Amino acid sequence: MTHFSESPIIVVVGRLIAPFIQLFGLYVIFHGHYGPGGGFQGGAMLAASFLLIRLCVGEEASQMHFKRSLGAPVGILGAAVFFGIGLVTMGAGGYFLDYSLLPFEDVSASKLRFFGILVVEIGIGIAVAATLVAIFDELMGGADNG
Amino acid sequence: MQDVLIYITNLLAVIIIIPFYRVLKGPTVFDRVLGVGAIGTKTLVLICLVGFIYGRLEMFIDIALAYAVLNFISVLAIAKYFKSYRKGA
Amino acid sequence: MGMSDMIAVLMILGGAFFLLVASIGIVRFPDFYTRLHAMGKGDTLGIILILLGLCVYEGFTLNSAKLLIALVFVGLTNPVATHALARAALRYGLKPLLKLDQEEKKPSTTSKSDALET
Amino acid sequence: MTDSPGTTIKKFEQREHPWRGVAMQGFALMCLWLVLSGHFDFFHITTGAICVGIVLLLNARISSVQFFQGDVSEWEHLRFEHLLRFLPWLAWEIVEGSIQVASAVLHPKMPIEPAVIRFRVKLPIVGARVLFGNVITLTPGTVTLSITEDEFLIHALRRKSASTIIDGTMPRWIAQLFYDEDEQLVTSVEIIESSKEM
Repeated sequence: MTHFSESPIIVVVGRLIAPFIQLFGLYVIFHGHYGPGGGFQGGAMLAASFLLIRLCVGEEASQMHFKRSLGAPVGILGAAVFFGIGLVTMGAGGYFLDYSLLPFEDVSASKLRFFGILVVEIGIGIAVAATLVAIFDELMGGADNG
Repeated sequence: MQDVLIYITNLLAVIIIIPFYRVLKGPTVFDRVLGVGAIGTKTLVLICLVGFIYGRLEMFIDIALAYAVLNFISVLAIAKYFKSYRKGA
Repeated sequence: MGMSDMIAVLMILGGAFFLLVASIGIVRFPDFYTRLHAMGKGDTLGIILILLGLCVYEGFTLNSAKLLIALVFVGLTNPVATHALARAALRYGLKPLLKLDQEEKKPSTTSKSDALET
Repeated sequence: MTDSPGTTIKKFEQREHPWRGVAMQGFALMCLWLVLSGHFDFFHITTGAICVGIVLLLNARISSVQFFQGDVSEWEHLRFEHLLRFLPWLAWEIVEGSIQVASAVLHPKMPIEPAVIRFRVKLPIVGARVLFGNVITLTPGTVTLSITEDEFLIHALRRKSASTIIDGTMPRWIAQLFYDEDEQLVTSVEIIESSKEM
């Protein structure tokens, strides 16, 4: 038990609903085909849940949730997924992000397109979430101590 | 039924304007934030009603949920900012 | 128009009424802490009633389950947001206008809340 | 901390099923996914299960940390059969509270006599205090201003509107959600009616 000055209402409810917001963000990423949404919006919702935890329990305790130092590397990883798939399709002789040219032999073009878009959306989502959290951390600059 | 919903949506669009008085007039920053929060929660309902009228509720309800989440977090963030502002000053 | 439609319209109208009252309250109440009452109660009940009315109109479908999720979310977070604002204002040093202050007919604007005016 | 809540906390120190909270959270998350998704084929359910796993892993550490004594394990003590009786009462209280605010707003003279009330309440569970704070905000005429330990500071539109809190009926409703309680729950009530006394 750590000594803590924040109101229990905010801490308890914030930690209670943060997982649900994360799941909602993942849902938006995975269902970009059917409705509004996709990588960017889902990533923003994911970032919102991380920021909620940071606001509720303070900078120090939220390191257990999403580390400050993870922001930039995970953002780069997400961008790398996006560009990796794009460059692979270019290497196979097509345009950037021409999903039907992904190098899997026995999969139909429409399936390739579906999963290609999905993986790219996930990459964008991770990149957006991590970058937004990194921007928030950079803006707070360690000035906030809970 | 559709007509009734359209009338209520128009009514809500008028209701949303009223808290703007608080946002513009103040007198304190917290009054302004309160007004913004009140407008946000009403917007959530308005989005749902518009989705109903267009018959695409499953799409608009996602937008409304995202809006509710962002509204809640923004109010918390502003409250947090003014709490720590005094500590620093 | 069936029975359930009538109930739905009545609930939506009731919700709109409470939203209207909350809006007027936010404008009319004399100080910040009393305005919180309008936000914490009137708004919450108004939204809950309108979403429930839409649920009744929609019937037993997946969409009404989604509406229920939105309802639970708003019902849970609106009081928390109200409390967060109240706590922030209290910590900032914003003094509430209480009964005896009203009787003295003095404005309770302290130097702190003057500094807040922008 | 005069009437130390330590004695009552002992009731909940043993956690027979530490996994129960995680299982409940996972179940709730899976339900949310199924409702949101609306596609019940193999692919979407599998992705849902994977996403729920990711979310549970991400939140495993933060939700096992205790920021207040016993705030992690206590939701397992919620008694659902009491919740069914509690919710209609809460719904009625919300409606009553809104009608009171509406009558105060629409009355031309606006009959309010705001007061700040400070009191201690004996609810040893943090979850109960959180619920109590939210219920205070939703019920007639009162808004929670701050909670420190077991001391509540509330703002009331009228002195009368806080009467159900002071005489202990409302805290008893909350306490009964978690355990049977027959003692006097609210102590050292202090009513402040002038902002100079704050």
